[in-house]
Amino acid sequence: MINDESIKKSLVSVRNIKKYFPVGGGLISKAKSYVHAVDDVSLDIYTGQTLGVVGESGCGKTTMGRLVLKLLNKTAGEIYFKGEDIYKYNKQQAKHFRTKAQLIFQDSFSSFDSRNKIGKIVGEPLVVHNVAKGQELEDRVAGLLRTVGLKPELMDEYPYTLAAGQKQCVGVARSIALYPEFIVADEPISALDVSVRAMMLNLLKDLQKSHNLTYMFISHDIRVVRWLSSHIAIMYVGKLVEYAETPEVFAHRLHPYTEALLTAVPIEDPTLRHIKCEILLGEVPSPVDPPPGCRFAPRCFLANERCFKEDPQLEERRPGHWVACFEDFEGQAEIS
Amino acid sequence: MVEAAQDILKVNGLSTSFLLREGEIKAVDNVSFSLKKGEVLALVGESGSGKTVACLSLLRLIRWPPGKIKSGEVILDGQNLFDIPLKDMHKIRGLGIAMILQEPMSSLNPSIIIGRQIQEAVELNQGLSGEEAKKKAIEMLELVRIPSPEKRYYNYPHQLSGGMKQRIMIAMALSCKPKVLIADEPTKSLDVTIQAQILRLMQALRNDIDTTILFVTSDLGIVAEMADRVAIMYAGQVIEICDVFKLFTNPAHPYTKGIMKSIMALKTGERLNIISGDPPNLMALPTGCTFHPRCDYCQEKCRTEVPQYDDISGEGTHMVRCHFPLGVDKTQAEGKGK
Amino acid sequence: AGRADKESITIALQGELTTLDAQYPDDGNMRPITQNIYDTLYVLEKETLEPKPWLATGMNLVDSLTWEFKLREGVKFHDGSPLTVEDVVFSINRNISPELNSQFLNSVDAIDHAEAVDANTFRIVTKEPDPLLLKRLTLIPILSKAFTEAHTANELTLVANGTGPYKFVEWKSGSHVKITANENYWGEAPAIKNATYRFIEEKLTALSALQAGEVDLAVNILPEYVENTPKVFTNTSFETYWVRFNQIPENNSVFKNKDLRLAANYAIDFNTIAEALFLGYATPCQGQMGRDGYVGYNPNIIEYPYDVEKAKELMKAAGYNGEEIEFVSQRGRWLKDGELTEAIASYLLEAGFNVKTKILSWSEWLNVLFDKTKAPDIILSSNSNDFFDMDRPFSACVLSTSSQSAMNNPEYDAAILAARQELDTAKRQAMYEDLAAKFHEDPFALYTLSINDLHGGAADLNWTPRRDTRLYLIEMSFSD
Amino acid sequence: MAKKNTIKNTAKKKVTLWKRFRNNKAALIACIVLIVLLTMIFAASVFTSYNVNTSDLRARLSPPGTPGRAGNSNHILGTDQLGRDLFARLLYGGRASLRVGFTVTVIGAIIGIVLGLSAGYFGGWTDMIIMRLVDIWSSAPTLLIAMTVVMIMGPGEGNLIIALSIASWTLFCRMARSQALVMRNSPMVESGHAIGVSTPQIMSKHVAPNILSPLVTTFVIETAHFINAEANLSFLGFGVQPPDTSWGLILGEGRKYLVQAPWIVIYPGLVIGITVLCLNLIGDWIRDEFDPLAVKH
Amino acid sequence: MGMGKYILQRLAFTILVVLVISILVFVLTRVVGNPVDILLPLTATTEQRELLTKQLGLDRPMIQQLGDFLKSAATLDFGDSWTQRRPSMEVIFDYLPISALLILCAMAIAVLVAFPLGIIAAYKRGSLLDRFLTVLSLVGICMPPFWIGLMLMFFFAVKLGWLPTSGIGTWKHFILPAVTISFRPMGNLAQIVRYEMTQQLGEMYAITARAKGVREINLLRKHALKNIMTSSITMIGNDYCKQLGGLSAAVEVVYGFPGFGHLIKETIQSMDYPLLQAEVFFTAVIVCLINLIVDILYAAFDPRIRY
Ligand SMILES: Nc1ncnc2c1ncn2[C@@H]1O[C@H](COP(=O)(O)OP(=O)(O)OP(=O)(O)O)[C@@H](O)[C@H]1O
Ligand SMILES: Nc1ncnc2c1ncn2[C@@H]1O[C@H](COP(=O)(O)OP(=O)(O)OP(=O)(O)O)[C@@H](O)[C@H]1O
Ligand SMILES: [Mg+2]
Ligand SMILES: [Mg+2]
Repeated sequence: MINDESIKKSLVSVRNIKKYFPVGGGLISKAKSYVHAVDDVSLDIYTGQTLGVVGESGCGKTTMGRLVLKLLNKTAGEIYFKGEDIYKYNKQQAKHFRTKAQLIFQDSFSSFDSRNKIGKIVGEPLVVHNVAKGQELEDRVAGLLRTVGLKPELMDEYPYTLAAGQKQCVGVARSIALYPEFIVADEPISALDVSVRAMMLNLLKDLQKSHNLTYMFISHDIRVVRWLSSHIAIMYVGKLVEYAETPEVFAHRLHPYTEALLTAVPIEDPTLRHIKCEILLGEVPSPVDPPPGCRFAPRCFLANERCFKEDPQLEERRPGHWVACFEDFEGQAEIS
Repeated sequence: MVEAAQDILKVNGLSTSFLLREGEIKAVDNVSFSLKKGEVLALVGESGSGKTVACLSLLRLIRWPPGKIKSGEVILDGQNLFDIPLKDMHKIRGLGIAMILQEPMSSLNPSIIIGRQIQEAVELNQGLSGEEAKKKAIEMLELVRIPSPEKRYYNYPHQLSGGMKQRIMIAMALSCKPKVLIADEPTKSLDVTIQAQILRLMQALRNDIDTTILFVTSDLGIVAEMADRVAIMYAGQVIEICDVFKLFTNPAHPYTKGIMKSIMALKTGERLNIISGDPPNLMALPTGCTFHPRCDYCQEKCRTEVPQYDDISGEGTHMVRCHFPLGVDKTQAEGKGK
Repeated sequence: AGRADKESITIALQGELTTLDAQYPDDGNMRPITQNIYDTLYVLEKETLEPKPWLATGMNLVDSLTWEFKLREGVKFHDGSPLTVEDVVFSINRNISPELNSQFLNSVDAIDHAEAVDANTFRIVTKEPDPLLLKRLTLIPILSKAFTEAHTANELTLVANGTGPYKFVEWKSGSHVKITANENYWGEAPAIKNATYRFIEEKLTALSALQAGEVDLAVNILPEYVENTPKVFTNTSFETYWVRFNQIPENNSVFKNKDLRLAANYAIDFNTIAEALFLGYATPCQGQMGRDGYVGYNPNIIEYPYDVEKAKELMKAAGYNGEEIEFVSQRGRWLKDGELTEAIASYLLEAGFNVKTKILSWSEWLNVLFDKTKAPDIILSSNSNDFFDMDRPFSACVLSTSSQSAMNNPEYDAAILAARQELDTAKRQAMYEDLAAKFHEDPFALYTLSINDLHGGAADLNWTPRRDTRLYLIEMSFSD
Repeated sequence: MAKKNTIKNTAKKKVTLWKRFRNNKAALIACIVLIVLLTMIFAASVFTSYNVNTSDLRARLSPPGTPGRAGNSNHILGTDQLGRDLFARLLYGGRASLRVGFTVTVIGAIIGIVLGLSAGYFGGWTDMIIMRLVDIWSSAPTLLIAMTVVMIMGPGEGNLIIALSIASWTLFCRMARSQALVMRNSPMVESGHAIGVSTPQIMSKHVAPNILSPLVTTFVIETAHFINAEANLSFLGFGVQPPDTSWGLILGEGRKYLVQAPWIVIYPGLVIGITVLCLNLIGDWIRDEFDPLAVKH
Repeated sequence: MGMGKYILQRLAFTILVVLVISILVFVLTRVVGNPVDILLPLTATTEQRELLTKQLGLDRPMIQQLGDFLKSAATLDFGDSWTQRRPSMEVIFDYLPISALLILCAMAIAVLVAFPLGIIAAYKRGSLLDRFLTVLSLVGICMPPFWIGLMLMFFFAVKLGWLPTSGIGTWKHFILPAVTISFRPMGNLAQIVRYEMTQQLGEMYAITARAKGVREINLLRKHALKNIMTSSITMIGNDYCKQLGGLSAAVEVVYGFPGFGHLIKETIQSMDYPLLQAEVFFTAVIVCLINLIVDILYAAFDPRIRY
């Protein structure tokens, strides 16, 4: 389904997007090598759905999120929002896009200007886009705070007076202030404690329903992604390796990496502790100038010669289930 | 009650505070638990609940100012560590209790080759020196499955990946040949696949070497994988200690129960169970039971009276700090309390 | 008791010399050393300040421009070569040559040239009749021709070969110069055999060194140090402070008015300044630039009394209306120059002169002094009269062609030039006395004060400082 | 060691600035001393009846406590080499010293911050050129150049300020740049971009105010530094000239009389030391209090 | 990047720095100053002045002067000093080494005192001793060095007579100036050592080391010391450069020490441009070299840094 047609149907479409960061090299000498942070990724996100992006640290999840929001310059490829390429927007459109697509940070607190009060932080998008001022602004901010489950009185507090979970809620309030349609949530719960995490996840889900939001939910915690997302995209060192609806992924793991990733997650059941299958050896390779071939090949238990030479392309192996692997693999292990 | 003789480590009424100019933080408050030889006790709790401070207190590594161990006793193999003069504590550290820290990235000295760092532990605790110690250090590297250990011996920490560094940490702790090994969230900053490797390694080592481990974590999945028994910490206090199976089936403290519920819901996709309210402020703890403002079962007594540490199993295997533990007859519990 | 080594002396100078080529610089830190290494044809008699023959043995005026001298025989340079007439002629001609551009060229360029007559006779020809020639010869060090020609200009800064009582030993940059007695000296053998000159710029440091016994003689100490000094050596000297009035016709200065010039002289209590600021180690001027012992001193002039009322009267009469008066000075060059400036300014202010003091750096100050278009109303300067002859101050301060003067009076110019060429001593004296009286009536400056030489030394040092300030080691000794 | 955010943050609410200040006794004392000193310096005529420039040659080098002439108060700190009241001179001289220290730092801060922010913000060639300039400048013997400048242009307060400003901007430039770089990549700026705040607005509203606190610290400490520098140059004769006066000048002029009149040297030295010390303590305090993560420069 | 290449790069930069600064000073002095008056006595005549102007070549167009200067400077020939009338290089070599040595002594004193003090303070941080040491190091930073010099000279040389007041000659002559100069770097260093040590002792690796039984003293010695070296070395290098670049002048003047700072002061006062130019050149070169050495030392102490 990842084709030209789906661009029109989907809310966000990513096509062959690439982002290379230059490393080394000074200002005079040319950069010597590049971090292939995101390397030729294509996928679609449909209105009202949630795409969970999963992968190990440094695989390019954050970069993906930033690209989709046009917070970074791309190296190549296109990203469509409602069928239009966001990198071809004019100034006006770009500004409008900012009201439609938003970002939730991992650590919202650090994204606040800590000298400002919460009211100002939450209201800033409204002010910037001239949506409201004066009393109306205050009312809207109060409403937003209530929406995310905070007391409106907090408006006059400074963010550092809040607990971690509340700060994150303020971040969410700021993000939804302009009634966006699309939100990229970059590990919004990984800095939170178990007891607060649940509240946050519920909030995200509720907001999705009430505001008809579309999420790109970035996380390395597959358990959470499974709970929240309708689709899952699994990334490995800048590449998209598997992409399908959530139940489909859990039922048919077509990429050996997905299998390894899912089986590596500890099972929250002491009775099952000894029936774990083989774990993945080795370490995540560096994304700096990766060698040709499948990037997972060095750790893959199925790897053959071809895998080290050719780069497997994403293909639809099952209906709506895309995978980038030469082997005809399907996961066997039992995933609780 | 299990006889004390079996307990290799026994902690009684340990309290540690940080005296800041803003006020006192009771990071660890009247914590008691014990470890039997060869078992793995998981210390579980949210961030800031005092796990690390409790572990550091065992080794008397709390730095004054601002930290201070206020009371309690730590009995290792019959010897109360708090009776030993502080300047002699270095003899206990390593050989008696060794520790693996949470952050592999910063827990190794960046300017010393890793081999030397392990060797130092060997020299200090195994009485070896020179070539012998070096050989032993390389052996330890091999033990934690570091490829080509002779070469890696000369690497600086920054030349290793996070997973490798954590293995080095483990090797270092193990080369102390400790009676008790404390692992403070050894996989917190690692990726799942690497975490799995480390956990697998620790399981294997445990089977081989048979050490006693105090395993600190905030991930109940890891608890399920690793622990024999679990101690749950909340706001500086241990609120529940029990067998790992019991924890996942029949938790008695409302907090534990709440967390368990939301974890289960994650799997099934239901709406998550919420523990309302905010994590406690250690500087201004609620009166009575510290959990009462967030507790669904809170009663008048909870607000005023500090709950005792009760044995609800009757065999000393399930201890709870709650006036009204779940799944236990109230009156029975009441009776126990008195 | 007494010191163990009576033959060695350490002298603290105020700074480091720049070169040992004594003919080039006008350097107060070099002279004390080179005066002991080089001889001159004439020296000043200690008491009378009259020139007396030294390397020259006799003089004979051939005509009003040509002087013939006999050279002392048997004199040897430190390198063993004998002193010849060639050396003398070479030395004189070198010192006056434009190529060398000696810093004291203006003191010797009255000489046209020198020439040899026979093996021990030579002649010096002056450009005009020159009554001061013999005094000029006290400035010219006699060098060895062969030695000087054998070295490059750069090398000459670091070597010395004279006929004097002491030989150069070493010069440690920034630290000291050592000289030792010349065994082959033609004159009397000195009591002190070795001398070390240390360069100590800080006055306090020099005093400390003296107190600590590290040095035996510290030159030019502060009057305040006298009580902390084991032994004080003092004598009058030839440095005179003067504050120049701007009388340049093109300039717009209030001091073109004679009454105001007089008023200013009345307004300042130089006796108090000499007493309080210099603790008595200074001599107020007697209403003239000259002083006792100078050729041309006028003993009949009495000093301006300190009389503020009179000053105010004069100012009123002159119609002074509080116009701003710019007082330029510098500090750090001469003894207490900055303090003296402030003291003078504060007296003038008290009398009602609206003085604005401006202290400049040495280079700016020079610029202002020499550039007549920039001349301030008053400027503090110093005149050193090392010939003890009134020609020096008058031609420097009054003569309109002088770079330092700030007046243009053809009558005075003519009188000064006439006196300069008068070979008859009595006539000259009369001419200068006359000029001094005129300048008392019509002052060209605030005649301020002369400072005395003041040195501190070890208690057992025997020495009488000379009025010509020369530090001849040969005159020093240690007592038991 | 461990995260203490939650605790510290909630606690912060209750602890006011004043209370925190009170907790750092050294800084509090420093502040009080400095305020007293500044009051005395800027209201000098209230504290002393003497004129700075009225000399009394008969009362030269009088020791502290000597009765003043004709109805004037005692010379509590004695008199100087021209018989002027040392206490009065210290008060009036302080004005020049503080003026130099402050002005030089202000000039340096303005130049440095503008250049530094431009470098950090524009990056690329701008950054390279500015930073090379800073590098070159840091390798330059700035003190030597400053002395040369004073000598050529003539000593005096104005020229001294110009000369010292030559040396004062690089530190600010470096700091402003690094702060701007940190800020440029911070989530705060990204968050601003994400909601559509324009870049200039982000710079002025969010970045600039947030980099202020480390710069304020530097400012205070640099002021202290340049008060010392003024003393150093005035001591060597390259600084303020009479009839103006400054602490450095008093020391430079009076140092000859250390043995006869130690007070001329001791008191100005102490006053400089105390002022600089106070400023340093306050600077340290500002750093600790407002910017706990800042690394010492 | 290889070490060799790095050094080459730094040397190229050094040349750039020296070039820029030399030209700057050249232009500055020629445009504004007039040295001729200074070089001649007050009584010198106008002709004498003109003659000297010509002899010094100051009458030629600026560009030509600059060109000549650059040409000869390329061969390290800055011309004869106008006041000392010998090659400027020679003069520099008379004064520079001794100052370099003096400041080295001062730095050695500073290091020897500051390291133990800073470490003790860090070890016992918060204690009375710590506070005392902190104040002490602050005093070292705050008091004007020449003032300290005057005081020390007054007490130790004049009152007690233990040490010579001024000059050079024996090692004793170095003691007072070196101690005086050492105050400021000592204060700086003690502060940074204390600060960094405190940081290091709170680092995770320090806890690890303690947990394996390393004694506190060994932790300081074997583990932490190496890690604070980079910042300490930066500080030492910096202070050394500053002192040599003229900061020590006041102290050298007080002690009548014939050093480079003293020379700088005199040179500037006498507007001896060739010598000044040579001084600027050498200071800039030394600063660059010291920075290079500091950079190279970094690599020795911090394995993460490679060139
Ligand atoms: N501004 C940048 N400059 C250079 N490299 C970058 C930059 N941003 C990211 N990278 C590199 O790109 C790669 C992908 O980074 P990214 O932050 O997208 O990973 P991630 O999947 O979000 O990781 P994490 O789970 O740690 O957040 C990493 O190797 C990172 O080092
Ligand atoms: N050095 C310290 N100074 C002040 N407070 C401290 C210090 N160390 C710990 N604390 C406080 O003690 C409390 C317990 O901290 P501790 O590190 O033991 O938590 P933890 O359970 O290990 O959390 P985490 O899961 O984040 O490691 C925290 O709230 C913290 O604020
Ligand atoms: Mg990320
Ligand atoms: Mg912890």
